[in-house]
Amino acid sequence: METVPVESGLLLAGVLFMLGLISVLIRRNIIFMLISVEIMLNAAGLAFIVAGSRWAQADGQVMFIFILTMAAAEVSVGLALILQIYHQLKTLDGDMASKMKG
Amino acid sequence: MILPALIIFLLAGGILAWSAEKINASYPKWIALAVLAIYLVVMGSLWSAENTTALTGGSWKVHFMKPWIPQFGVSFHLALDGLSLLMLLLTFFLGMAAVLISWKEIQNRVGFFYFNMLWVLAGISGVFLAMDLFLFYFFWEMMLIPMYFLIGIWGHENRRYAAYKFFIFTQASGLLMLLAVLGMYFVHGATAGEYTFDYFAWLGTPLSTQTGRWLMLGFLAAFIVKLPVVPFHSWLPDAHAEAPTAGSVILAGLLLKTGAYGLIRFVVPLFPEASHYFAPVLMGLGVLGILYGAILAFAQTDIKRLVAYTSVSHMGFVMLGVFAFNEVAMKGVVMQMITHGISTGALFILAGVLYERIHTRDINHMGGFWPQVPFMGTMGLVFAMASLGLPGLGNFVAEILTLLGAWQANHTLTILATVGLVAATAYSLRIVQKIFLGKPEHHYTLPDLSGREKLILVPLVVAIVWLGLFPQAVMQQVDQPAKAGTAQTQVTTSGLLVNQHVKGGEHDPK
Amino acid sequence: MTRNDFLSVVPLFILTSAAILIMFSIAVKRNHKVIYIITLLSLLADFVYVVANMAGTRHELEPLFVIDGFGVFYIGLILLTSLLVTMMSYAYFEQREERKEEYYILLILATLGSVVLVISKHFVSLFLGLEILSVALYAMIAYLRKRERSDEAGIKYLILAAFSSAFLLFGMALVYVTTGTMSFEGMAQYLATVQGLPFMMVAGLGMMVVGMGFKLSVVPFHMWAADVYEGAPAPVTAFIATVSKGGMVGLLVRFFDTLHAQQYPVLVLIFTCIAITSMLAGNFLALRQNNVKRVLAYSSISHMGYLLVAFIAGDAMGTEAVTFYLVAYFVTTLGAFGILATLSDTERDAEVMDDYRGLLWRRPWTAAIFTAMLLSLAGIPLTAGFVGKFYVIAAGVHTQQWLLVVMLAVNSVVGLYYYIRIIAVMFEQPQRDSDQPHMLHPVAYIISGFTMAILTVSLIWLGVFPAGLMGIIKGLL
Amino acid sequence: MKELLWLIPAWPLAGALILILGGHRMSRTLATLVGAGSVGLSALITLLIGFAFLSAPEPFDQHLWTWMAIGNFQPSFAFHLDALSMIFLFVITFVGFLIHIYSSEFMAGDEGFARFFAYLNLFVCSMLILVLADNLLLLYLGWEGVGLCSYLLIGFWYQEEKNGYAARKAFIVTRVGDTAMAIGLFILFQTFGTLHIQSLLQQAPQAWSVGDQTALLVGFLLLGGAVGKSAQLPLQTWLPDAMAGPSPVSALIHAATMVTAGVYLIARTHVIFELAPQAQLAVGIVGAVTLLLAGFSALTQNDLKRVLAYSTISQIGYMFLALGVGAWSAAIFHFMIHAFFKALLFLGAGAIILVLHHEHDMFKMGGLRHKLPVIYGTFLIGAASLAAIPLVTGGFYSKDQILWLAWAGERGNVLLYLAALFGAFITSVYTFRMVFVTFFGAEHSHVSHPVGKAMLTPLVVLAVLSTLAGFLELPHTLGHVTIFSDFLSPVLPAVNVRPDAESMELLFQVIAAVVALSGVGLAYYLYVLKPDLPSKIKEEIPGLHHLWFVGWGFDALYDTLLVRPFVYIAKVNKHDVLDKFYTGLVTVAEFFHRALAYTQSGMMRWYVMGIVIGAILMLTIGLIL
Repeated sequence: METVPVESGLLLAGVLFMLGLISVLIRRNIIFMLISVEIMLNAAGLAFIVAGSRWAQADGQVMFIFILTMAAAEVSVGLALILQIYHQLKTLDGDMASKMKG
Repeated sequence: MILPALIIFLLAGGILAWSAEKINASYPKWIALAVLAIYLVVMGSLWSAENTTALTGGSWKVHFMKPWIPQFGVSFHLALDGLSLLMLLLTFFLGMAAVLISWKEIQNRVGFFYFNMLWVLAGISGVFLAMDLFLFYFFWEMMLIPMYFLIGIWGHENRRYAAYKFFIFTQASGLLMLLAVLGMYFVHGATAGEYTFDYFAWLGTPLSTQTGRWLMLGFLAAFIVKLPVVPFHSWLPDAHAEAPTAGSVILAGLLLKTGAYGLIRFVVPLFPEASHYFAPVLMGLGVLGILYGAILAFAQTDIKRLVAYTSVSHMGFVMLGVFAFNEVAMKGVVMQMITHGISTGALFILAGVLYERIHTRDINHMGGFWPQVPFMGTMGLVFAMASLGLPGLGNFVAEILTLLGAWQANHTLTILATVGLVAATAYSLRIVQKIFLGKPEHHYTLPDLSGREKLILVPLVVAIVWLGLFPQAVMQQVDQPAKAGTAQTQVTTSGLLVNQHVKGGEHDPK
Repeated sequence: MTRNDFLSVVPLFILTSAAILIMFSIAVKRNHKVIYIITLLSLLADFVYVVANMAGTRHELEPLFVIDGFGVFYIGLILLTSLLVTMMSYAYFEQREERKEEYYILLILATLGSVVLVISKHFVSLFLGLEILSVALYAMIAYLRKRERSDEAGIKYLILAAFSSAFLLFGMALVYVTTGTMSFEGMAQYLATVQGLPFMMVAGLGMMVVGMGFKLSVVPFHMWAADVYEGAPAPVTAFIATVSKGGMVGLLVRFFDTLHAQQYPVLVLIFTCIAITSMLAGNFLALRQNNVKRVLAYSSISHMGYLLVAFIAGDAMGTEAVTFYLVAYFVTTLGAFGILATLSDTERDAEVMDDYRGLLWRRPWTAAIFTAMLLSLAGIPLTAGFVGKFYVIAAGVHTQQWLLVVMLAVNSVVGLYYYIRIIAVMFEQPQRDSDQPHMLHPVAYIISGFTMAILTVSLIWLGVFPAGLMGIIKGLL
Repeated sequence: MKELLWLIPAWPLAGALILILGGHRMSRTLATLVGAGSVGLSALITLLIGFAFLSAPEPFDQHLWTWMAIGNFQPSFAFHLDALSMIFLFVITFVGFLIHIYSSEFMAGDEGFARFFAYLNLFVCSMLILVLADNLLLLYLGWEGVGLCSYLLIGFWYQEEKNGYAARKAFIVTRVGDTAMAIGLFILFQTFGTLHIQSLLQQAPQAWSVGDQTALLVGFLLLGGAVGKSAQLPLQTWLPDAMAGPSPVSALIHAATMVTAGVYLIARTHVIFELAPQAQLAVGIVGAVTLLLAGFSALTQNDLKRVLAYSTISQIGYMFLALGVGAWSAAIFHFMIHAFFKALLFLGAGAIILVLHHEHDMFKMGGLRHKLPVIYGTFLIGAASLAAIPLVTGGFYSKDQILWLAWAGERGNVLLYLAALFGAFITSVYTFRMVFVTFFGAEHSHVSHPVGKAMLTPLVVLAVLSTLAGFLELPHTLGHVTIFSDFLSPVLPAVNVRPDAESMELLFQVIAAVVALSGVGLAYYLYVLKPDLPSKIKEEIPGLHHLWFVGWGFDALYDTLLVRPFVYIAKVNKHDVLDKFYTGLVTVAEFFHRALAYTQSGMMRWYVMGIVIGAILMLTIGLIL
């Protein structure tokens, strides 16, 4: 069976990571920011799978499952918080959540 | 045991004074006075104590040592020789004066005030006794906090600024010393194989030229800021001017002396070679301080600032003398430390006494007070004369010895320093003139000194005259024992006898 | 799993079961007191177990955990700190929140995460520990959900923490790609076979530093700190400043020591830059800051910078110094936030300077303790902070990191300014006689007072007789 | 008997202490008793010791206690009595005693009566220590002590701003000289390791050959000290202003004793000057120039006391001149005579000023010889002595000796002689100008009350002394009495007269006598016969007159060169320019704070950006290395 070269896999993961990173930077909606972070996390997971396949170990995939789980937990807490924020600010604009500064 | 007990009782006395306030607001001052008086007597009883045999080199009277942080080779090592004894006597003497002068001046938070005062004195005593560099640094920093409180809480209008400035200057320089202490610790440990902060172990540690110089600069930083040496003096006028009277007395009389003490005890003996290397620059800075301080003192209108700048000027002599490396100058420096403590302390006390009566420190609002307060005027005159170095008063002995010694080391600088005496005349006479002489244009009700104030000032006058006429009694405390060991131990013990071989020649005046 | 394996993870079990127990307890009946006591007891029991049974042994629980002296010390430290945070939480939450019980679950879980961090020797356990800690913290920060600032702090922390976690994970993946192992020792073995650091390794470690640096709030990953400190409830802030950072410091030391990171100039350079900028930025940010919580946040940034000095030193003395410093810092920070918590009222925390004006005359003991804590942060003798700073400088001087120690000295001076600024405010004459806060049950005050007393005594004890703790650290490491 | 030596300074010291501590509670009589009595006792002991000394004229040392001991350097409180100090002791205690008596009446109406006597006693004590000191350090103590008392007494009437100014000026200017002297001491100490005077004098010839550089330097530095104290060029400016003090003070301190301390110093250390001929010549030149400049200034003064002040400067110039030509005992002789007649003149002037309601301007006096006959008589005797009226005055003998030796002495010099001669002429002009203007002509003011016995007696005694004392030393041509120089010869070497000059002594005396008398004549012509002429001359040469009047403008010069720049620098730098550096640091720190605080914008995306930038930077570092 032909395997994908490690470099390509990592490149893909890197591109995904950068996409997520850039969209965190340019998105103002908190939900989108959260989603973008999830993309980055998944990019990291992908990188783990690539690495695991390079060394022919299951560890990478194990790690991916952990990441998924963690991401789910994070999203659930995150969404709850976003709900609270929305209650208070009546908006989901992340830039509005800047009462504290200086 | 007498040495650790000294510090512990001062600390305990502070706590006692603080808590006694709740019972009766006048207890704290009595407690403070009693503690200091007891220790003045105790220290006095050590005056002619036999030398202990536990320490070699130098004449150590009392000695105490207990391991403290064995992992670092830190021990609670205190020792007392003539120099320390003199400094401690001065500490308690001026401490009592400071307590007495605060008797009525301090009306709020009395307990906390005396707590701070006793803790400052404890820190100062520790500095004069510590023979372990870690311990020394510990006390060195410990005396700052209570002093900060004294200035910051009971000071005059601009007290916060002054307190910050004082604290930050001294702390900054102290940290540099800490670096040097640690550097020395590792250098010594690497050569001796035993890691310790003990002063006696460090003496004679061979240092490479570069290392020695850098380490010395670290130590020097702390001491010349404390002394202070121009251009690191600018904390001093603010701190002195804004502190309450007792604070000014302690600052000028004692805190500055810790800097001088450090130079004598640590810088010169630990880094003989580097000291010689930097000596011309340091003497130059001393002279710069003498002249610059005098000019600034002349310009001031705030009496406490004026006196503060005179301290800058007088402390220049310390630098000049210490780095002249001969016994005459060194004894002059020791005398300068004591006499300056007394005379400047007394001037601050007078300033405080005046402030209590007329509520201003501006000498332009004074003048012609003599008829109303002849006694105070006489006191002012005596201490102004002391400040300008009139023979017969202690300061003269100090200054002339310093200059006699300094001449051997550097002619130009000594001449400039001698010129400083003329400037000293100018500002000292200005004090007398502006306050006591002239026409009384401002009408104050001005009672002469009260019994308590006389009780403070008369002993100071007696002391300064006694030091002027019989300085030998004091100076022999810092004599080396006649049959000191090898030349090496002489060089390294307390800096009072410094090796002559490094720079002996060049005596020809131009 | 052998019996030994089991015994060595008992501390984790105790925490987990405590969390579950509290959940059940809440299901049965909400009772703040009972849950509080359960929390205290379980933390205490855990601590006693760790101290009594685990000191002096070294056990590896392959492949995830290693329980050695270092780990035991850090576990003990974390548990004790959590205990103290718990103690000061009761009075705080009693006044403010109806549903205060879940807080203790979160607290225990966060503690668990931190404990896992300090004993992990594998990426998986690292990741798990970190995330247990983080997720629990998200909720803790935003726990007072009625407060707008609390929510804002929570969401900021969440997004940023997840963001930096992504970096950490990606970095780990890169390291894994390069080395083929996720265990620290494996990586060290790999590094021993190659010359210098491979590029992928540098990139991976660099990205990991982002994630770790975030938790430590070092520059340039520090910006969340002030906002989160300000927004979070005071005990949670104390927790973030101590337990969360402590866990990460433990991990950092173990990870990089295992890799012998100090022998790679590039890593040393990176950490040096981070240390120096952290010191500078932290201190200068705090310089004229008027919000005490933010001051403490900025100060913690600079303190992490100081700590890195000892970390960069890297030898045995460096590790000791890091550990000692951490203890001193914990005591001090807990004390400071404890005072902050006691002074806070139900509406808001006592965070502006005016809350402290004249405190020395209104509540002398509180003010005295706070002064002691601030002086300790400033590194003045008689306090633990002094010995800590001394230790760190000693480590720096020992390895001749002159640039770092001089920066440390300079920064201490800058830092001094804002610490004494707060002290100066405290001894100013009060402008108005502030109204007494309404009274709680006296027991609450007794517990808070007791906590404060313990902290103050240990602060001074460590400052005057540090030999004992030094001996313990030396013995365990 | 000689063991009582220490009592001589001790009595006045005790008097001073008693008066300082308890003076304000004492009655005037008691204060007088203490003040004058203590000096009287000193005088008495001086007399006793004097007799003992005459019978056994070897030097006597008394060691009281060791002041400080550092290795071999052990300056002590120890006194050395020899002929030189004996003469000074005598003059100080006796003239001092007379002036104390005079003061008891002169100061009777003053509030600070006890204070005055306290200062005066303290002065006498310091002066005695100065002349008795066996080491230079103790001498320096006395030296500064008299300076202090001078300061206190010049500014005695402290309510006047200008008195205070004059007092400070005196102190500071003399301190400038003291500084030079102190440096001289440093060199001596460095060279010999001691400051004991007799040891120095013994060792100096061994260590230094004649003309040695170091000796020269020391000589010049000691001269610096001497010119400060003795108001010689260029530090003479303080003395005229010092007249702000009460007249007895001017008499005692600023005429008889303190200002001659410089003469004492140079005479005491004459060995050094002999080893440094250039320095000694400088002493002579300073004396010559000073005596001329001060003489011209005296010609133009209107204030009676200022005339006397300039005259004092001028007369001390003569002493310096004598020292400069090696006529040691002549200088001391002139010192003694001068002490008598100048004290007399000051006391007389003081009495006049007192009874004229503190009028100092002599042109507002006039015709006083009828109203104040005793004062007139004694003043005239003093003036005659000052003007060196031949044969009958002490001043003639002492000044003539100086003139003669200035020319005929081994180190004599024609120029010095001519200057001295011309100075003698001026002296007699201004002296008799003063006499004629004050005592002759029309009365311009009114005498308030008669002068009492306490003031008149000292005048008479001094008048007698200033006449008779001259006969202690008479030239060859006139009896050849050498009691004084013989007495001094163990201490001060006699001067050798050039052999070729010996025969001309009489000629020179005649010249001196003619010059002195012609000066009187000129004064008589100008101020009695043609009283309008002087003001016309004054209008002819206004610039020169003004220059003389202000003492050759030294004050203005120093003011511009030294005082103003110092005050200006002090004023400008009142707030300490170095402090700006630290406040600058604070400003920078605050700037950093604001800049950094700006980055804490509170916006999440900005924080994310921070992390990203950090990561990029870090990776860049990683890639580059």
